Amino acid sequence: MRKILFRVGAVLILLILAGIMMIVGRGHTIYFDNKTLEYNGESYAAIRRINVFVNGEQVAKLSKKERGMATCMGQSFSFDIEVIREKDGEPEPYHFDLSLPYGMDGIIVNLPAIMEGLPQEAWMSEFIPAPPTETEEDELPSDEFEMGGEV
Amino acid sequence: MSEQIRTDDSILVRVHRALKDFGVPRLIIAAFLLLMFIVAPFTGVNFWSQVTNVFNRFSWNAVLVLAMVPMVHSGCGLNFGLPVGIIAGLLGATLSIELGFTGPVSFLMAIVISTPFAILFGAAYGGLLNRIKGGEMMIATYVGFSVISFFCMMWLVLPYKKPDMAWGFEGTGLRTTFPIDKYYGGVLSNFLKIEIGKLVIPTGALLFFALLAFLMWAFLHTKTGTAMTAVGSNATFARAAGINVNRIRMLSVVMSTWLGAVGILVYEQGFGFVQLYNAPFNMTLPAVSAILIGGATANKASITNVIIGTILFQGIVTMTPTVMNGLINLDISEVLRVVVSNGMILYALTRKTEVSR
Amino acid sequence: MSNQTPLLEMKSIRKDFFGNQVLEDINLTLNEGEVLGLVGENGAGKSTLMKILFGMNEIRETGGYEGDILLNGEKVTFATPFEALEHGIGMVHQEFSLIPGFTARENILLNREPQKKSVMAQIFGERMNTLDRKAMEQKADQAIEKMGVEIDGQMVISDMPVGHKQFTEIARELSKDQLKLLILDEPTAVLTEQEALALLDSIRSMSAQGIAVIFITHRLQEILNVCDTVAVMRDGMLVQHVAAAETNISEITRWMVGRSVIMERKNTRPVPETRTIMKIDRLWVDMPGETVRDVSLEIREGEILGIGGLAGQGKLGIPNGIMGLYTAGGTVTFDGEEIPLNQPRRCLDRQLAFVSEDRRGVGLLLDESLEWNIAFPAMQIHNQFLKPLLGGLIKWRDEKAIGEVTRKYIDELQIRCISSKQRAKELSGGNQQKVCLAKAFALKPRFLFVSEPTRGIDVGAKALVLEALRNFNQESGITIVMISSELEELRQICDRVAIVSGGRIAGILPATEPSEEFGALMVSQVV
Amino acid sequence: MNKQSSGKKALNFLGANSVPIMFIVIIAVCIPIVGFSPTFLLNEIVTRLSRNAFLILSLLIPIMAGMGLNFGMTLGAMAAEIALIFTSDWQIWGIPGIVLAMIISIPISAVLGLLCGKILNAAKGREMITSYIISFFMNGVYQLVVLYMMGSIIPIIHNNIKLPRGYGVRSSVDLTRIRKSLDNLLAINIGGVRIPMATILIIVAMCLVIIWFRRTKLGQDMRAVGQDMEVARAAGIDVERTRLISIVISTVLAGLGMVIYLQNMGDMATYSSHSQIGMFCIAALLVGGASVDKASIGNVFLGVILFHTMFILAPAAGAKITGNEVIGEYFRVFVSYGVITVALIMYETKKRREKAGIGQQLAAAQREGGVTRA
Repeated sequence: MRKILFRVGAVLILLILAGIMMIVGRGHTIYFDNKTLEYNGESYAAIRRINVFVNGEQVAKLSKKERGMATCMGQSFSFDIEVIREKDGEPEPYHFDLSLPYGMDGIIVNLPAIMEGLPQEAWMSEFIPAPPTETEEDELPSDEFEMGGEV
Repeated sequence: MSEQIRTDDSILVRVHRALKDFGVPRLIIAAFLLLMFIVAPFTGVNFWSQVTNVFNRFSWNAVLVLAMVPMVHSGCGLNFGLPVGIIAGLLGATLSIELGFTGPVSFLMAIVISTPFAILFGAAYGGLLNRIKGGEMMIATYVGFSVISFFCMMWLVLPYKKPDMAWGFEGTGLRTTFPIDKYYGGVLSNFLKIEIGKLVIPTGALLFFALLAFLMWAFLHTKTGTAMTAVGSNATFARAAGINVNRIRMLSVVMSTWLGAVGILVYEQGFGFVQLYNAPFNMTLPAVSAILIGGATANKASITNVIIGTILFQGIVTMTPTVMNGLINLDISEVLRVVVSNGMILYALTRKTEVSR
Repeated sequence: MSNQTPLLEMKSIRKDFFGNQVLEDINLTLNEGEVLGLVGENGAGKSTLMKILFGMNEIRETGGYEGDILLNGEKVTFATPFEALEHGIGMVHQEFSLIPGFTARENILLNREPQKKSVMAQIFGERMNTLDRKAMEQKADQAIEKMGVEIDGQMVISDMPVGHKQFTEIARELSKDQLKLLILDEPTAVLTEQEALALLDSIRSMSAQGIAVIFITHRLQEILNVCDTVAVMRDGMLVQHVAAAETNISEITRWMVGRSVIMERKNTRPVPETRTIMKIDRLWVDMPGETVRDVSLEIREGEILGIGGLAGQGKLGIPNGIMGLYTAGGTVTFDGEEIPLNQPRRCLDRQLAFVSEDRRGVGLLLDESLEWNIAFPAMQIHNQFLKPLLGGLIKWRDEKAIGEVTRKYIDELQIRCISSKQRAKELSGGNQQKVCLAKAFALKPRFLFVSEPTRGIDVGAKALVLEALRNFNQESGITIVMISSELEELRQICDRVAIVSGGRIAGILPATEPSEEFGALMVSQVV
Repeated sequence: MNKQSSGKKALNFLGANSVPIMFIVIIAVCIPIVGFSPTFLLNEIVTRLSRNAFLILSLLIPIMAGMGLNFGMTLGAMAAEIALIFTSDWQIWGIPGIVLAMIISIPISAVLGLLCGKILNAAKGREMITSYIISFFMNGVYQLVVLYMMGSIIPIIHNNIKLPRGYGVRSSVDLTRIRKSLDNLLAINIGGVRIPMATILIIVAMCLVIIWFRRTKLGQDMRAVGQDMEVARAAGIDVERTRLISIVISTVLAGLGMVIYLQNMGDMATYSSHSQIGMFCIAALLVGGASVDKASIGNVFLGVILFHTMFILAPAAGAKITGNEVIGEYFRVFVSYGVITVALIMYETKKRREKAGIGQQLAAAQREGGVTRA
């Protein structure tokens, strides 16, 4: 009886561990857009220059119509940006904390929109990679006993 | 007492025993192949061209399978060391080409040249197997691998010059694959070839196999052949009857090796190419499983086993891709081949061998 | 001795293997601390009796036994040896069951090791407990102590002298706290004199500690030295059970071999006084379990010489050695010429033939037809049953001739089979034996070794086989050497009988001598 | 006969140690020819040590249980690969990805191990050849699953893993997201040599576990079964079960080891990564001086170092000597096979010699006048 308990426990621990791993290990790619966005009739113009920092490191210098990128593990993501509206103007710092949807691999964040504090669905959209266009791989595996092989 | 049971067997019992002797997996495979042939026409695959394929594949591989027989008979187990013979054959092939023979002569010369190598290698290999009775199969496997990988180096180093075989630029080192239509490609298959519509029968190759098979059959009916079977059936008995067990085993290994050498040559003439380097790796297991499918056990094998086995195995290998494609355009033949061949070997290995050796 | 309920009572035990009775109505009682000596020829039923007591599987597989076994008054039946162990019965078998790479201690406590609890055990089960080496040491050494013979607990079995292995086994039984009764099956067989003496002492000390011992041996002196009572078995019956003090060796031997009904000897011809055809000189043979140490023997032309002796004494080693099946040394001269040893072929060329005791292993090609079995040696040795083709270049098997000769012998020896093509393994033991004989006869030998020709075959076949041998000898004047464990059988058909004991010839007597004489020789120098 | 066998004995003794010695010689010859910088060489060795050691450790337990070299470890490797396909499809990155992959691999390898063990119990005495064939057989099944079921029956989300045809997995799966994330964890740098502490620690831990395991009841039973099944059975040990467990453990460990191996590679050849791994691990172990029936942790490390040093040097040396890179490639493969062959032969001859009897003693006894007791 006691043993069964222990065994179940052990299995549970493994499962829980697995669960945790799936959450903390979930990788996302975040794309920062500095692009003009139309949202219920209003237009949020792209900005002359935006510098994006993820935990202290600069990951992108974005002029108008540019896209930067960062990766993160887990569902919470925070980043800072410096906004420079006109040539050598004062940079305005912003800080954002986002919680990322588990299901999305690639997430596009529209910076002008998020700066205006619009609702999430406005500035967040999923990044759909272009369908791969490479040709069918012809090499069929087999029981062939090829030698060499790196170890 | 047992003979009582024996004598008043009902037909049913006999049938049942027959089935048991035949073996379940073999039955399944045979049934599967049959199914293939039945289904084939409906999948738009031409029946006769399929039959032709089977014939061809049979004619290429049968001799390699035949190479299993002597060692099985002498109780050396399944010849996982087939590559030793194959290498001898490849040496024969390459040398006869290098020496400038062409056409049928080159095939003949290939056999002639490979013979001394086969005897040499076979003797060494047999001598080894005699020192490790009981552990033959595993060691044979790795002896085979070692020989192959050693010759991988040799193919590079040996001073072959013939441009048909050697790499153009450096001059030394043979190509991994090269065509031999200038030499002995199809010398057997095209000899007396019969063509009826889509059905093509490589008579020459079949005859050649028949010849070797007959010689093997005849050998097994001679004094020495009898001794060989006895050694395989019960080595102690043979020893008590004054047989030099080691010599007989040695002989059987040499024979197997030589047949392996000839076998690869026959394969090449059908296939039309010589494959060097790692190619021999993939020749062994199909041959082993073929003879097992044919109904041989680890220490009993007959010519019939060879023929049935080769037909069944090659049948599966050739039919499945086309038929499968025709049906669900999904080609799992590769996988199927791997599973069937190795599964068959596993089955043989896990079965209790009733003979006490 | 004491009148409290005896430790062990065996009441009218009966056992038959497929019809032939091997134990008949055995009654035996054993008290706490009593040492019982159990003696009897091979096949007298000693070991069967012990197997029943110890709950060995083969007893159940062969249809169990009749009668009751009572331990401390209550009836017990053991399904497995393990149950017997639980009830405090331990047994030391003749063949060791020890792990070669383990130390004596590890072996003594094999699968009964004291353990330390470990966490992993909670998840993966008891077997993840670690061994408590210290406790093992103590427990094992206690057992060795108890035995009273010094052996090194740390020594690895494979480095041990054979005697110490024996003692390790005994210590293992003693290490079982519940042990009340210990069965020792020929423990002294492998011991040197001193070791044997030490063992006897330890037996005494065991009995002093209240452990009853059943002591099986052929060394009668030991019995007299150590046992309280002696039980003598013969032909599955308990013929005597007396206090050791009240008897002596010669009496015991008589009980052992003496037949209630003395069979009349059919062989009444005088011992032939012909020339010596084979001279064996200082032969040694390395045959596991049947070691021949130093045998010298002269065999006369045309006689039937019997070689008898207890199992394991080396009688089987003699033919196997001479015929080259086991490594042998010494000199053997046949018909004036020396035969090189370890080369079966050379013997066969000299027209010696051998019917092995190991029918299935050596005697037959189980998977081949009778034709093959009978014709094969003749074909290989004398090129019989062969058709020369291409001017003798090819020696072709002559199926027809083979078939003929096979059918001839099938008739002569009345081999029961459906056809000459039937597979050997499908025949019954008796018929297989006949096939072996036919094989030998087909060689047209001048000299024939026959080893245990009647082992494990039914009565009818027995008579037939012996008859065939005698005829073969008389009609074609072949010299026959017949090795058998059954003394009476030897006395029936042989002219002289040599008794092997301890790997040496203990003596040669005309078959007419009374059984007691042979019995005395059998136990004379057993090892 | 006597002389011959004693001669064999001497030969065997040499043979037993010859393998490591031979390698040391090869290496000693190659190093000056190739002229790699010691730092480079050390780096390579450390990398490969951390990459392979765990895999090779998984071989020890079946050897302990007398089941010889477990060619079936390939099954564990396959399990690990399947696990990694999932984790990379679910986009689980870094250490978590590795841990998850390990956890997923465990049940898969356990089941495969169970199967393998059952078959091996049916083929006692032929374990090696059988496990070797099993690895081929399972390779077929693996292909069936990965190449045909994944994406069709088993859901696979991402197209960069699926084949363009819509089902089946590409011939190479990209693991850059977990690449070296274990090795880089607490990695330290000593004189230009990078040491992946985390990995090393795991390996050390594994060694400790094995040492501990040897001292458990189960370990003891395995040794007993390994040396004499019948005696063990007579003593009441469940032989079949014990053997089964040893294979399951080995397979599971192989699975974990394969995850470590692949996270270091950072890229997985879906259909070939596993096919050779067994062979190379076994070769390495044997190079370390292990034999079919006896292997220690020491053998593992010595083996990895010697074998892989040879592996690093061979191609370059080959190129330097013959001006042909490929030669070295073939050479090292030849050596791997050669080593295994030699080891197997030595094992068998040893078994036979042990069977050969006590004739000499008897002969001796004769000379001394025949008075003796064996």
